[in-house]
Amino acid sequence: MSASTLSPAPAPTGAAAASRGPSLLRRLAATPEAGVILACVVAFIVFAVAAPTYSSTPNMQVMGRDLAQFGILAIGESFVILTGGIDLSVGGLAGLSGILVGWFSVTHGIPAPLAILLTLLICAGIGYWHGSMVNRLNVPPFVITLVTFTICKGLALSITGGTPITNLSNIFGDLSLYYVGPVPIPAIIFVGVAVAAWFALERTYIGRQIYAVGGNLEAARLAGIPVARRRTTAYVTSSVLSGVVGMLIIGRLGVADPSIAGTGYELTAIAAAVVGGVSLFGGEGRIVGIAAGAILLELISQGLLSLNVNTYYLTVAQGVVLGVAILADRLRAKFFGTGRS
Amino acid sequence: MSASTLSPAPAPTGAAAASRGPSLLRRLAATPEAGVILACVVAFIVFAVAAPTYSSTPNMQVMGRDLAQFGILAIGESFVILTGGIDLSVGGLAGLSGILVGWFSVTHGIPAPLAILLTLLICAGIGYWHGSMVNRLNVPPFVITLVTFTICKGLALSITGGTPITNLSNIFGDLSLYYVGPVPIPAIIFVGVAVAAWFALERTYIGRQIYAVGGNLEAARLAGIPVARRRTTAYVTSSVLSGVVGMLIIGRLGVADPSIAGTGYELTAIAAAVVGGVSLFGGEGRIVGIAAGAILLELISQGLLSLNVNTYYLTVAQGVVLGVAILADRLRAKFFGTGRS
Amino acid sequence: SKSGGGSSTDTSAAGATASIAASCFASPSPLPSATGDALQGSVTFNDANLTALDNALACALKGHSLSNVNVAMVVNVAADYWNAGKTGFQAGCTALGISSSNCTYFAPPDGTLTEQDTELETLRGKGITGYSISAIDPASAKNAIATDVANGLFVLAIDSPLPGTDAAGLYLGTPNTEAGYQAGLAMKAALNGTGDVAVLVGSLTAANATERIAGFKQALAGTNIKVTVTENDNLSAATAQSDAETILANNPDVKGLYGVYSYDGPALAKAVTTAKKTDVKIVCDDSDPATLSAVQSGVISATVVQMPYYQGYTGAYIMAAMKVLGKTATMQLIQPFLETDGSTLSSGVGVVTQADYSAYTSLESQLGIG
Amino acid sequence: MIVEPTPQKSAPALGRAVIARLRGVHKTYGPVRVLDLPELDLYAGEVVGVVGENGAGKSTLMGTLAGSVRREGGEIEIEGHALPPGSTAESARLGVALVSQEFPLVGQLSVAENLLLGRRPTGSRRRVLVDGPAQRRAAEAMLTAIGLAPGAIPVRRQVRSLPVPARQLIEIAKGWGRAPRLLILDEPTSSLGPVEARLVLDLARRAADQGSSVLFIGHRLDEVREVSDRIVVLRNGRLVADLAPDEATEERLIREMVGAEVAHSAPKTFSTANPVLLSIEGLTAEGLGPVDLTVREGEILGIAGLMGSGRSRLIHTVAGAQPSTGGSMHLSGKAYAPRRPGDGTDAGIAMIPEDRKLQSLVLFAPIKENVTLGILRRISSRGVVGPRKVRGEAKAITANVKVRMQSVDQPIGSLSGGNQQRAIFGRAFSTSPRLLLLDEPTRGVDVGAKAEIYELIDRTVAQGTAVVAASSELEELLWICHRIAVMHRGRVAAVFDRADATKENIMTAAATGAAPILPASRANGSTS
Ligand SMILES: Nc1ncnc2c1ncn2[C@@H]1O[C@H](COP(=O)(O)OP(=O)(O)OP(=O)(O)O)[C@@H](O)[C@H]1O
Ligand SMILES: Nc1ncnc2c1ncn2[C@@H]1O[C@H](COP(=O)(O)OP(=O)(O)OP(=O)(O)O)[C@@H](O)[C@H]1O
Ligand SMILES: [Mg+2]
Ligand SMILES: [Mg+2]
Repeated sequence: MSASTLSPAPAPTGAAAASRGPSLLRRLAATPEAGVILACVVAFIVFAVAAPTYSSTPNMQVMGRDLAQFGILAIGESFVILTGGIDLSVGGLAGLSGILVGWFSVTHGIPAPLAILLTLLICAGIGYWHGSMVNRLNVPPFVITLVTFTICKGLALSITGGTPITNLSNIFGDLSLYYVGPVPIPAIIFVGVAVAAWFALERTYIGRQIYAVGGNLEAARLAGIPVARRRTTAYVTSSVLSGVVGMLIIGRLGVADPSIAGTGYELTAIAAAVVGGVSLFGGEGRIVGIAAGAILLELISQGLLSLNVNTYYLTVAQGVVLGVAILADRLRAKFFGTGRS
Repeated sequence: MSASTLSPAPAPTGAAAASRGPSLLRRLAATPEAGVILACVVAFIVFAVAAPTYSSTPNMQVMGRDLAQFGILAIGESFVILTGGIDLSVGGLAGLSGILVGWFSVTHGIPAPLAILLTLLICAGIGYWHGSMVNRLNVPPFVITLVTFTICKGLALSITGGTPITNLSNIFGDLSLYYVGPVPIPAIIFVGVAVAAWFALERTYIGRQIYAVGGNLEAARLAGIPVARRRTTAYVTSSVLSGVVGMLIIGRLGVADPSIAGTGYELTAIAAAVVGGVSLFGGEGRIVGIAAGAILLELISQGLLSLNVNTYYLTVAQGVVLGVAILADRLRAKFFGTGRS
Repeated sequence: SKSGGGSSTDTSAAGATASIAASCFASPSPLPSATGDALQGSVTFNDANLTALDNALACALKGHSLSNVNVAMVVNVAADYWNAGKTGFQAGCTALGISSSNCTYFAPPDGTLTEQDTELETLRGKGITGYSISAIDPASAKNAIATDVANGLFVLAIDSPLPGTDAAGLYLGTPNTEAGYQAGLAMKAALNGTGDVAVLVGSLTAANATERIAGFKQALAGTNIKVTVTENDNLSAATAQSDAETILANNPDVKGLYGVYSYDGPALAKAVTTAKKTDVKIVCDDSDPATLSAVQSGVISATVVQMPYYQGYTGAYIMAAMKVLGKTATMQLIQPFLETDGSTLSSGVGVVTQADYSAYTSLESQLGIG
Repeated sequence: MIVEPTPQKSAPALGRAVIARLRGVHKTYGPVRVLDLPELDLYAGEVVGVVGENGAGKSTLMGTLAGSVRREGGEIEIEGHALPPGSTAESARLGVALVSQEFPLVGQLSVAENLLLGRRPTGSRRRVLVDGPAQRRAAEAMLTAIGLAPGAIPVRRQVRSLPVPARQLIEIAKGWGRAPRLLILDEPTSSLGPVEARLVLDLARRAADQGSSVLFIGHRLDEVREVSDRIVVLRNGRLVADLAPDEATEERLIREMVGAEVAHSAPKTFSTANPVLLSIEGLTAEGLGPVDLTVREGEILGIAGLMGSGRSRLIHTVAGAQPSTGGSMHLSGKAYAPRRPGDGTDAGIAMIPEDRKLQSLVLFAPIKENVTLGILRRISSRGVVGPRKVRGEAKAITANVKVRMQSVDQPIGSLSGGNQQRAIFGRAFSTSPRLLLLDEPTRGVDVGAKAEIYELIDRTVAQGTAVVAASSELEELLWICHRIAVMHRGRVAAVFDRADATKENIMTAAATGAAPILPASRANGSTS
């Protein structure tokens, strides 16, 4: 016998056709993230035209600082969602980490850098705990992270007794209030985190394995991927990034306020990820989409504020605009793209 | 060539071992819902011993009324989760439906029964809309229901301008305030809804098909199951039950207050379902578990209130107790049952 | 675009101060005081004085262009309570002839710190000249206020003061502690001096909540009344009611309920009815319609009310004057009306009971906020 | 340029009613036309065999008939009624039943519910309410109707707790239970052992004898030839031959399928002096053992047995995918006690599990991601692995096993079943394993590719790799293995050397659990 009998498919026409055929535009329109990015552009233009202050530097700076908060949370959250899990604790943990770092540094006089380190270690520990529970005891991630969320919210309150911690070290304020050129530092941190996450997910074997774990757990396991470790990695990443966000928030506010834990960041983070094309079933979604999802949510909510939409209609308008953006994306996917199934 | 060669595997893990002759107890311990039910029993006993008022009739009545609220929401939510979706709108819609029914009947003078009907129809319409978007445009359920949630919350606020609607018809109050023997009517409604849902899911073709849709969409489609209709049914059920809950709440409260929409019932409802054994991936979970999940959450939060736990520690305690209950269940599943994977 | 900065304000102020006619200055009439052991209402607030101040400010502003005045009123949550404030603010702007686009009202839909913070940053981006704020968290506002004041913006504390910040100099509103104290007095009177009390509140972190509870406890000090339970309902009426029912079911000794947030009153009233414990006395805050009707029917013994209308109305006047006349001149006009602490411009505190229910409602309808 | 082949017609089935009439049916995916059928008629009372290489378009053709694939043009008539494209409901109504290669079953539901998915048990008067007893009765009847003993597959069990062959039989019973006019069997025997495969062949015959038309797709040509009244050959989506049974010799079929001759060689003998690679002593796991076995370097050890005899468990336990409860294993003399499959791969073991969809592939992910799963870590430098690297490796891997595809970027789920299997092989080979564990290795693989895979196995074995292959296909084991272990109820009933490994010996041991009397020196194989 000869291997040549297994003539390769005549299919190669496919590749040729692909390069022959569709315009760049069409191909762009077919990528799953195109819709969200396009929605961002459209939203920005519409709001900029409608509200003159929208595209002003100060307003863009506000958006940059906002993004740093829930954009980073969304990225961390996405790691977990990519493995097929969910992390409801991100908002609560962000709040708690702000309180902890304040408590350590102000109440207990630990030097700020040490307090930051300590807090991030605690966050990592919490992520590790999530991972272990999911791996060893098969606890649904929804439940275990909800437990953490509740405890974090409660701890933030009971540590402070409801009174915000003031006189924070300047480190935090500096981080949040300074600029590089016109760009606020938190926005730069966001970009840094996004690039790092993109690199980790797309360019390292660990990242690719995280996708595999979420895509088909059993297949990943049988292929020899240490699924437990990958899941734990995702939870730890999410928790540590929550911790970072907590510090950015207290820096911006100037006080460590326990109410942050209950703000509901987790929903926004998950929404940003899902809007950006992450599938809640795991294994699908890319950082560029997630970042665009976070940006879209921010553009919308900030845009409506700039337009001075009546408070009572603000929330309605937010919902409607988000709805329109999503439907436009889905229509695009229906007529152009393959998108996600 | 006898077909008997197809004898079932010699030791097909759980099932065969179970039929070999284990005690009833062991078999009970192996069912996925056993843990939650057991946790309910244990929680009740512990709290009843610790707080003498816990098992008093008035306190049980309060729990009954609470259960009616998020227990029914959890049941509706479960229909959607069983199809592999998620409905974040339940809390917002409950809030809005309370406002709407008040607005129709008080502000516009529509007779209360008509207002109720109208509101439930609107809820059904919203559920239908969710179903269509998911079926036709493939919008992620998380996003589309989040949009609805946001809009509902906003509408509740903008319809009322923040001012609760008073002078509601007695119908609502009557529903919530009267008793059959010592049992408050809402609790009876909860039991009724649970039994109806159990019946619908376990004993009707439509119910079984809902499981099939969530378990394997493609298989369901190929078997000729009207997948789109089943999903829509689930969303409509969820929305209508949200509407019912909204009315129970305003009946209990005596005013239609817009803050209800933002209470976060959706998380509690999903948590109850997941704690009760529903898989967020769809196709798995039973009403008895869901009801037990809702009951467990209520027993815990009410128990801690009965113990007059310091407010500042209340949330922490809630998280810890829930965590302990879940871990106990998972340990049971690990050592006894097959449980849910 | 630098003209909005501090220096130009100062120069215009210097010129303006001289031009304020002496006839514009006004002086206050004495504040009514409500103390005593019997439960008695009071619904006169500080209306007369604030009206006099408004007139003085209007008089001084006469002839000045208000076209570069761009002010905002930022409150702490979108709730019924603030509807009157919004009405007052808009009425104030209209009366002064400030266009509605230069007159932004914002209430955070969820009442969170981040919402408020983001809105403030957004307003700065829009080039406002001043804002009044009911800070969700005064401590967290400190840095931002310092920056704003340095940039020439005028910041007016309303609803709750901003001690320790650059906006500490003037506060328009009722000290929360004082309001809580009034509630405590009402409770003391309602319970005849003995019994356990439970407190329901929508937040354990917001300053207005913690200060009110502190004032409430202060009024009860030395009596046989003890606060045995405090429950957080997380800004939800439904949770408040369920919690209240639970408290009543589990604490037979609780004879009084104090509801701090506006929706707490109706929730408590309903809970008491549901539990058939009509002997339990309720004192609450704010003037939700359902609260008022429960006051009228006697289910609620008393509700402590403020006059957010004037926080909006007079607030608009003050912010306009600060921009146009300058700080020194404006403060000269306000000075006579301040409390003894030298910074508080009281918007008054009222206590509505069954007896003065109709007096209060007629005042409301007169202001167009019923 | 492509020379359009002229299909050869077998004698028309004179006087028989036409069940299905296809005219000009075609389908393209992307730029590739995967199906293009000018004309095909299916008659009542005949079994039409359909053969073709992996990706030739067989399943696509079946899909257009069943409505699960939306055809892009052409007409289909079922007994005179026009069939609209892409409607499974309409196809079902007109009497088309597809037993899919993919077993679309709902794992969480019971066997009975799956068998009656989307319909009610006949005779039940309940329209809305589920009639549990009637459903179970109907399900049992459906299973016995295809020749299974009552209770062979418990109808109350959740489908996901059942092994692949049982799922295949359920899927067949489901199709049969619809009393179809056109029964389509897409590789129905590929996961079945000889006993169950026989059931299915009889069933196909029975359906035809009752006046239905049957389409039988298969890669086991002897089966296809035995059961079919005529055989059509697909190549690149076109019908290239339509042969009567006497014309359809195995050589002819293969020539039509691949356009050339295929022959596969028997394995090279290996030296029994090779060092022992894997030794298993008293290994137990749930439902398995105790098992004692040894495999030498360069050896191919087959694992035979009936369904549920523990072949998969053995493979899984060795791979570390199922926890062992006792005994020990040694790899090249070193103790080997895997706790997870990762330990297995680290020790140089690669496994190909039996269920592609559930155990091997991330269906929606591109081919390149799937085939590089096992070597991601190795091909990365300092943890970094660039897309070009992944693409390159993926191209090499897929070329090695000749995956027929458009590009490595397409989702692996869009490959035909056989090509998915090839890709999985590529992945296993890519790790250069010392020990290759195969569970139903050539399920759904066409003859040509099978030969290719055997060749690949031979090649790796020649380099000293040891192979353990569990298969339901006895011929395959007999062909490729040096030794065959037969399992019965979780234990090794007998181990046969190549010389003693006859169908009869193996079947006896598999069915009875007793080793046939052999010369004592060889009774336990050459293990010691
Ligand atoms: N959804 C899809 N998207 C893209 N290509 C597809 C899709 N489904 C099938 N194909 C392609 O169509 C061709 C025919 O596939 P088909 O499944 O019909 O092959 P087959 O003859 O059944 O092969 P096998 O014997 O391996 O099952 C293959 O090249 C396959 O890659
Ligand atoms: N306790 C277990 N833990 C992990 N996997 C298991 C367990 N029991 C069975 N399996 C796996 O489930 C699958 C099906 O089990 P089943 O008993 O039908 O297979 P088997 O005994 O290996 O049969 P066959 O000989 O037909 O392969 C196998 O892949 C087996 O490895
Ligand atoms: Mg096929
Ligand atoms: Mg097997």
